[in-house]
Amino acid sequence: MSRLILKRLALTALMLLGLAVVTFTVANIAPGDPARLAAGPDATQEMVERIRVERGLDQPLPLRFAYYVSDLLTGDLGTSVYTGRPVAEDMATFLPATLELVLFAITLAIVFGIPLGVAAAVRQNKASDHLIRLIAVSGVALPMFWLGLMLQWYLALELDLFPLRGRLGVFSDVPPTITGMYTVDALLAGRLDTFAEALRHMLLPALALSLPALAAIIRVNRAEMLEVLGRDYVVNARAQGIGPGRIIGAYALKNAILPTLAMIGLRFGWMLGGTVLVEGVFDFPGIGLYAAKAAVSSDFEPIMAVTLALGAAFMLTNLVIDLLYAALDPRVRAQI
Amino acid sequence: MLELDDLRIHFPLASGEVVKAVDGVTLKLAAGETVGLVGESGSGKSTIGKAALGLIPATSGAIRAGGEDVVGASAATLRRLRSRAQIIFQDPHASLNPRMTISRSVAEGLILNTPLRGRALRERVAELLARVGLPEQFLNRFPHELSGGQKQRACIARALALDPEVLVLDEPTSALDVSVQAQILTFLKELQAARPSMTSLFISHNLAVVRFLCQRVAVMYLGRIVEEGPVAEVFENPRHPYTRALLAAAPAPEANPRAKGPRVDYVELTGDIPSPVNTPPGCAFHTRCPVARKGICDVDRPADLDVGPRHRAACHFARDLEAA
Amino acid sequence: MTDPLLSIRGLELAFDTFDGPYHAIGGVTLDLRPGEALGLVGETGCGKSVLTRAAFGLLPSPPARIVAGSVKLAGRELVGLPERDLRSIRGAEVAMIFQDPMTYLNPVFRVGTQLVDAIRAQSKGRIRKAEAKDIALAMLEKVHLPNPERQFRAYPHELSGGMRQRVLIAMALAAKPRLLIADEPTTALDVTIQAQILRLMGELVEDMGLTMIMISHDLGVVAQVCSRVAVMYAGQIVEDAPVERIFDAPSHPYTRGLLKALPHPFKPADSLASIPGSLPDLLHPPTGCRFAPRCPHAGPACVSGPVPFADLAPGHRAACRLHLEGGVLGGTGALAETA
Amino acid sequence: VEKVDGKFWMVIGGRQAVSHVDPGQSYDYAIRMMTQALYDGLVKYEGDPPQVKPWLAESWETSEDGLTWTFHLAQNATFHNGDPVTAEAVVYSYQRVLNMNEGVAWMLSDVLKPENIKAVDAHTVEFTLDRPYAPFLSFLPWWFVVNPAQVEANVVDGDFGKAWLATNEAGSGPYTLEKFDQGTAYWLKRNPDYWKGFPYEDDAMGGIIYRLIRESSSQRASLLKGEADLVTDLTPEELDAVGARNEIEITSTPALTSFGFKMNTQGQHMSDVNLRKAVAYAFDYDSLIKIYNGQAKLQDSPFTDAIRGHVDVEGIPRQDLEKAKEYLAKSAWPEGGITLEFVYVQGLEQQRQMGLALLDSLKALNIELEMVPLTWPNMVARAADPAQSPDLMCIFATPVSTDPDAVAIQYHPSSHGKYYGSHFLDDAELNAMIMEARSLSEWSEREPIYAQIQARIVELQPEVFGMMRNRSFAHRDWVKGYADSPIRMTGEVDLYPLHIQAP
Amino acid sequence: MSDAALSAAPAARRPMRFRETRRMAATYSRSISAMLGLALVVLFLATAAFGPMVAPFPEDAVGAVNFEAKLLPPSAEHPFGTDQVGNDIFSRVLFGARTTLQIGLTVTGIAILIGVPLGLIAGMTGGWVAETIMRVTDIFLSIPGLILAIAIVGALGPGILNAMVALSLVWWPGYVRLVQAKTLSLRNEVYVDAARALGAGPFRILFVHVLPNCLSPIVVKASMDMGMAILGAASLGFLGLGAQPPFPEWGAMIAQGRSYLPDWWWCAFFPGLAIYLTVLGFNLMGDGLRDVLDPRQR
Ligand SMILES: Nc1ncnc2c1ncn2[C@@H]1O[C@H](COP(=O)(O)OP(=O)(O)OP(=O)(O)O)[C@@H](O)[C@H]1O
Ligand SMILES: Nc1ncnc2c1ncn2[C@@H]1O[C@H](COP(=O)(O)OP(=O)(O)OP(=O)(O)O)[C@@H](O)[C@H]1O
Ligand SMILES: [Mg+2]
Ligand SMILES: [Mg+2]
Ligand code: NI
Repeated sequence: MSRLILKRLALTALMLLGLAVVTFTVANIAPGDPARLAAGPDATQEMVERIRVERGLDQPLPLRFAYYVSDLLTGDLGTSVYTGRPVAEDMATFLPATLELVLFAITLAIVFGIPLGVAAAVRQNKASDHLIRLIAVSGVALPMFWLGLMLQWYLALELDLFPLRGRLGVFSDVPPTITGMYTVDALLAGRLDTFAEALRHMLLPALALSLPALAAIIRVNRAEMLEVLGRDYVVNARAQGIGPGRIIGAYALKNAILPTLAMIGLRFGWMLGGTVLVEGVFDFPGIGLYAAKAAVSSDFEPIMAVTLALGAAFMLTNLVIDLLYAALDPRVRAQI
Repeated sequence: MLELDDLRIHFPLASGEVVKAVDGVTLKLAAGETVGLVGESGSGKSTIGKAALGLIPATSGAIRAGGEDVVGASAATLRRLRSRAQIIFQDPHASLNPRMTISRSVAEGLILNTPLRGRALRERVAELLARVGLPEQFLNRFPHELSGGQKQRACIARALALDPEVLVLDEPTSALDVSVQAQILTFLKELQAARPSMTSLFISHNLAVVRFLCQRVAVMYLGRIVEEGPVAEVFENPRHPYTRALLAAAPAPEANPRAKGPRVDYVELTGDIPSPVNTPPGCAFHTRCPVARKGICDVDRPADLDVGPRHRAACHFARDLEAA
Repeated sequence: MTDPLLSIRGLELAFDTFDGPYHAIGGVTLDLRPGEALGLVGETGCGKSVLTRAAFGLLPSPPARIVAGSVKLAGRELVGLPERDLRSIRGAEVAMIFQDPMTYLNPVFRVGTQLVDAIRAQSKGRIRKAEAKDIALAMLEKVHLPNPERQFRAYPHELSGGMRQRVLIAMALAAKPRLLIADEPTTALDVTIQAQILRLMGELVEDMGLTMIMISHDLGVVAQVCSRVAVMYAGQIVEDAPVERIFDAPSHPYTRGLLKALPHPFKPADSLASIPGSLPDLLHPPTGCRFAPRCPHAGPACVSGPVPFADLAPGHRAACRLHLEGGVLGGTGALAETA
Repeated sequence: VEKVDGKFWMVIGGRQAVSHVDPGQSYDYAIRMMTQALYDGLVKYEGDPPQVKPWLAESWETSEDGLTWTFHLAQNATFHNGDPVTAEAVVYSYQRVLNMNEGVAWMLSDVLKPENIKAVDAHTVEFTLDRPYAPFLSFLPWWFVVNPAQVEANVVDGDFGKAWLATNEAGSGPYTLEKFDQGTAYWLKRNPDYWKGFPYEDDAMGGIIYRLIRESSSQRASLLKGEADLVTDLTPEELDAVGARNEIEITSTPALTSFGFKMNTQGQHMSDVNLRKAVAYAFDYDSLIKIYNGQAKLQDSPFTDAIRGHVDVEGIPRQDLEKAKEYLAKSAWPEGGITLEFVYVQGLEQQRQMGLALLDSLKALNIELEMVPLTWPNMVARAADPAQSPDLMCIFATPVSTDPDAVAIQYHPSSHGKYYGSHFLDDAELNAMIMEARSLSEWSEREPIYAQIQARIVELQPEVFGMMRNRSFAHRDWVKGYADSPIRMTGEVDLYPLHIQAP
Repeated sequence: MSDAALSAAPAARRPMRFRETRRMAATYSRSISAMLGLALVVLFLATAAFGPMVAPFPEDAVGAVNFEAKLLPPSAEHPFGTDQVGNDIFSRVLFGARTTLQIGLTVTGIAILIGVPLGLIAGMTGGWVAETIMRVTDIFLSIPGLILAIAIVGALGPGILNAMVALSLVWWPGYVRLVQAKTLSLRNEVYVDAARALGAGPFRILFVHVLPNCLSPIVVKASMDMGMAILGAASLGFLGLGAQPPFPEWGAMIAQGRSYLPDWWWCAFFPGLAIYLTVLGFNLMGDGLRDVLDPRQR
């Protein structure tokens, strides 16, 4: 088991290297002059040249890639032109916020998606099934940034039910940083009011973010449930006189949850990407907003770092999903 | 016409283990002969059938089919082989491309191996299909519009299109109902009569069908042939305990099952077939064998013993069992 | 005579499909007395599985729809019974085992869990977990599963096909049901394993006094376990007789055709007779005898209307006009001539 | 607004993150706003028109030859940690910036050597310039004094204390840094013991939070909900909408910033002065005013109104299609039929609208416009090279001083390569006038030259002269003391006089 | 040969192929949601085709300004109101359909052109070639597509062409996965073995036996992807990285309209609605097609 994890981690590292090649290539097809960008608008030509040499931009590309990777390994992700700070510091500030938001959003999606999927499958072709499926299709089709805007303006501004933006109210004290996730830190510090406030701030962005995932989970779970409910072992369970509660809740669900799990892993990654859109709408200071701002400022080092970080997060998620798979499915476990 | 000489086919698994699907099989089919290959599921029957046509590479040993060396054959040799040896598979539904009409599927071999085209091709296909009892109206149908028996006929037509000298039939009737099976078996029997030079390897696990159609039979267990001989000989006077168990287990349509065959007192087997990944040492059958003896069967791999005219059995006690 | 345990009267069932109602079962009447082991044979698609499942409400509805008829279990009407009541009958009074032991066990639950669940469900929760486990282990012993303690904790994929079928049998019989329905329990198994399972079932029928319906399309299999055989064709029962009479005095042309089509492992034959033609289209079932289009003896009377059963001997009936109109064919008659 | 410990904390909602608070490193409006509040300079700009006011320096004098500048420091000025602000500290601060050669260093680096800054005594500093440089004083408000003791204590590897100063302060200003919460909020605590005192009596003012609100719609919503007390950068429409409310006041004052479509006078098309004139006469100038809902005024000179020596230049183009066509007829493309590249800052909505207006106007000349939005850094990069610089480029340029030289120099070849020099204008006559005017120290001598310079620039038409956009802010009515000055950068607010009057 | 009775086929149902198509069409049309999807897609295609002809203010879509009429609420003259430079939003939305269609077709088209051949190669060959293709695919699949697209557009510079290139570059791996998996399973089909036994070479197997049987899932995925690509392009547009003015692109229109919420809600509302309905249409249609073409899949 642990050998498998090690093998997978090694594979992940290899994939990350590949990803670094991709991002590095992308960043270096940029037409702009990175030294010029870093020097700032008022810089003189000497300043630009100095920065070029300082950053090794005068070196040939393969060498620069080697430098880039060795810097990565020492945790040096470069400097952001846009914030003027080391990217590693920026990431440390923004990544926990995004992780917190995305974890919350995926939790919402799972908590609502699975029961809705099951309900739709059990009541196939009844009114409630159609309603749930409508939600599901809409969830995929709604542009999440637009939905976010509409939610923001209606629920936050018109009805004043939720905070508009940000992670906490202006005057709420940020809980002492342990994980960087406000809700967790607030709980660790025993501050329930801060916890509730942080949660309230996350609700709308998480809602906008989770809708596509919710939709996907409903769809997959419904389809899987339908399929599993028609399987022979369910027929057998029914023939044994086992009640529908246990058949649906345990016998069928445990089988149906496996493909759903894969979908959740995939969606988690997409959600990380979606933060680029949603964090901007809700002015939520996370990595997505950071990436979006960096992108419109042609600020490449942050984008590369974000891409790598999200790639790593995504791969780790999939590793976790695979382990969960093994935990739930003895056939998979047997192959490990 | 078809010769297998100490054939071994091993499949390496992702886990590093090796499935010994075929593990030292020697079998010779004379021209015009129909030989049955029986054995339990997973014993390696299909693997042999596919290897005979070069569809699976052999690990070691030799295969000669229609006068061509199949193992390590060049592309050109293999191409020549295609028109000399053909195969019919178990599941007729799966062996027809769902997007091709029946006539298109049957024409495939002709297009690939003969210069026939256009009208001539169409006429030849129609003729072939008529020969297996599929009239004109089926020509442009798709597989799912045909019944299982009709599909299997189409498959036979496809295999016969090239007038093969060797025909491998891999359980051609086991997916079919008895009444349809009877149609196909009858047809095959007539085919034997109509083409006396054609050699067939008939794979099946249905002993009754083998008895009906074959002149000789080989019994496989875990990748090896345990007994081989003329059909009547093997059925009436089996010399390997596995063959005996197989015969004892064969259900016969009789009101009193006890009265079904000449030898009813064979011991039924207990336990399951071992996995082909770790085949037992010595005689692969010793884990289930009623007559196995410690120190012999679990150590020595039995050699083929001649127990009658063209009748051999791979059991240490094959000669002793005669009496039973 | 004892009262029948299961009594099916004129059961008709249709599937609503895109092309219209598909009349899968067309008026089946069947009685089963306690202690009988009935073999239900017929070709693929003739409705064997559907018939048994329909009787106990195991078919999805829609598309399945019972058009007419009644099913009584020990005098109690099952057609139209709500799912709740049917559930209490299933498992406890009627148990089932199925064709493919690979797919009838839930792959992600331990064998023991599934056994205990089934036993508790069959007892309607009266049995506690620990008790259920004891019963389960006893049952596993009874079906000759080697090392029951270990298999109890195993997952289905760790068991071989034969072992799984034994588990399923144990599961079905744990509650000592009055009726066991075995739907091709050995089709997916190898011959040597099949023989083991069949012997086990024969043993159980004798020891436990089971009443059983065993579905198969192999007359040879049925012959080994059953005392009575019903032959189905296109959704109808065409002949129903004690097992010896089916082989010795087959009376319906279809039964005869079936027997003639079977090769025998120990009685080599030079030729087999096959039944020409194919199954009727049950979207538009023929009026009258459904076998008539393929029957060598069919006359205009055969297609004119429903064919009633003719009693040929005690417990032997066949639905064919030949036997009604003065028994022209009697023993082996016309069919022998064509063979 | 919120009361913390009985004191008011004012929330300013701004769009730009504060990347650091070091007065010696790079600057933008957010950084400048913070450093202005945390630190003091020798002098400070205030008022409209902006004037250089004594600050740490109570008085100063210049030598006859204009080379030596002597400043006398206030006696009572202290750093936040209690150290007195001495001449040594001033010398240290200036030398630090010049040696680092970053941020504001460019303003003085070619006239002032680090070693030519001397502390005459504890409260007197002397600067000796390499050559007479009239605008010298006008740059000093952007040079702030740091506490050498604190900075030196935090120097790591000879980094001039940059790392530490990025998120800590060592100043003497009216505010101290309470909390630096990167990417979210920056807390400034009022220093009640500020050596210079405050322009208001009220002691209830606790501090100011600069809160990052990245979208104008969120800024507006925050203002309406009372989450923010003062916001920057609203769109003209938003200003109108919020201004209509009683509890919100908007301020709108002319800025020093000029705006124009810079034309690449060394480019393929725009090297033709007739084409430049044609474009200038074709443009619908009124649209600029409409885009800003009236909160703007057309430029009548390359120099904006607040620049010293500004004159209205006669004949500065206004829309006149007749004339435009006349000029076009004289150009190399009398029939039009060309496509011009128009580059603007991606995401700046008003610039996009201006582009659309120009596109619409040029249809009359049968000239097409290709609108290319670029990120600001990319725009700067393209502007650096005459071969790459686009035909037209949208440029807001805010001079750092009101001295006319700060604007005039933009039209001198020494500005080539800078974003405001993207016209690559190189006119011998103009160049000579600019160089002469900056070397003179008597205003009376400089003034007429600058009038000529303005006329000459208009004649050369290196850009379509645009408008002066008002600096607009919206705040709740309880925010008092807001005083604007055209010299400030786009979203910059002088925090010193701001306070809250109990609502 | 033996029995003439063998030929007694089930009563021939006449035109078999046609019947199959009819059954599919009927199955499809029985689903309300699939028909709704079809209707939306048809409406969208019609808008793309004829929208520019019926737009009341066609010049507004190509960069006219009319500050007198700015930010007017929806009315009979301007059904969707006007925007900040006085352009008729209805006209711009109509024109936007064409842009959107162009993006959807290009992105899906390029993705298929790259992804399908690679998937076929990976599925058919095995060995290091397949391994390389699949690993590269995995790398691309390991990053959220939007982020990679943003990075690429960021590098190439914003613009509709670059946005399409970027989206195509992140879209193809999905097809490689799909086609490779499908090819692998088809390659092991019995009928492929049968064809090999008849002497069919790898190319014949590929083009005659494998590719045609891959088509259904590709068609289904492509129809879903049309919607998803449109959504992706709108997202880039929203971030300011997509189509540039005066090009009417829905995502960019939302981004511009965003500053005018809520008082001038129509600026952002209608383009968003257009995106929603279009993507919804393609998704519903894809679902419907899947039910018809690929009933075993989800
Ligand atoms: N491509 C393969 N890779 C790995 N193992 C294989 C492969 N093909 C066959 N095997 C294994 O080889 C053994 C023999 O398989 P084969 O299909 O020849 O059996 P068989 O006798 O035809 O069985 P059946 O009666 O079920 O058709 C089995 O254990 C099977 O799992
Ligand atoms: N859910 C369903 N919808 C429509 N038709 C069905 C359905 N289930 C079964 N049928 C049809 O009912 C007929 C009888 O099926 P059934 O499963 O009873 O056959 P069987 O006799 O058990 O065959 P086998 O020997 O293959 O198991 C078949 O023609 C089948 O196609
Ligand atoms: Mg096989
Ligand atoms: Mg069945
Ligand atoms: Ni089919």
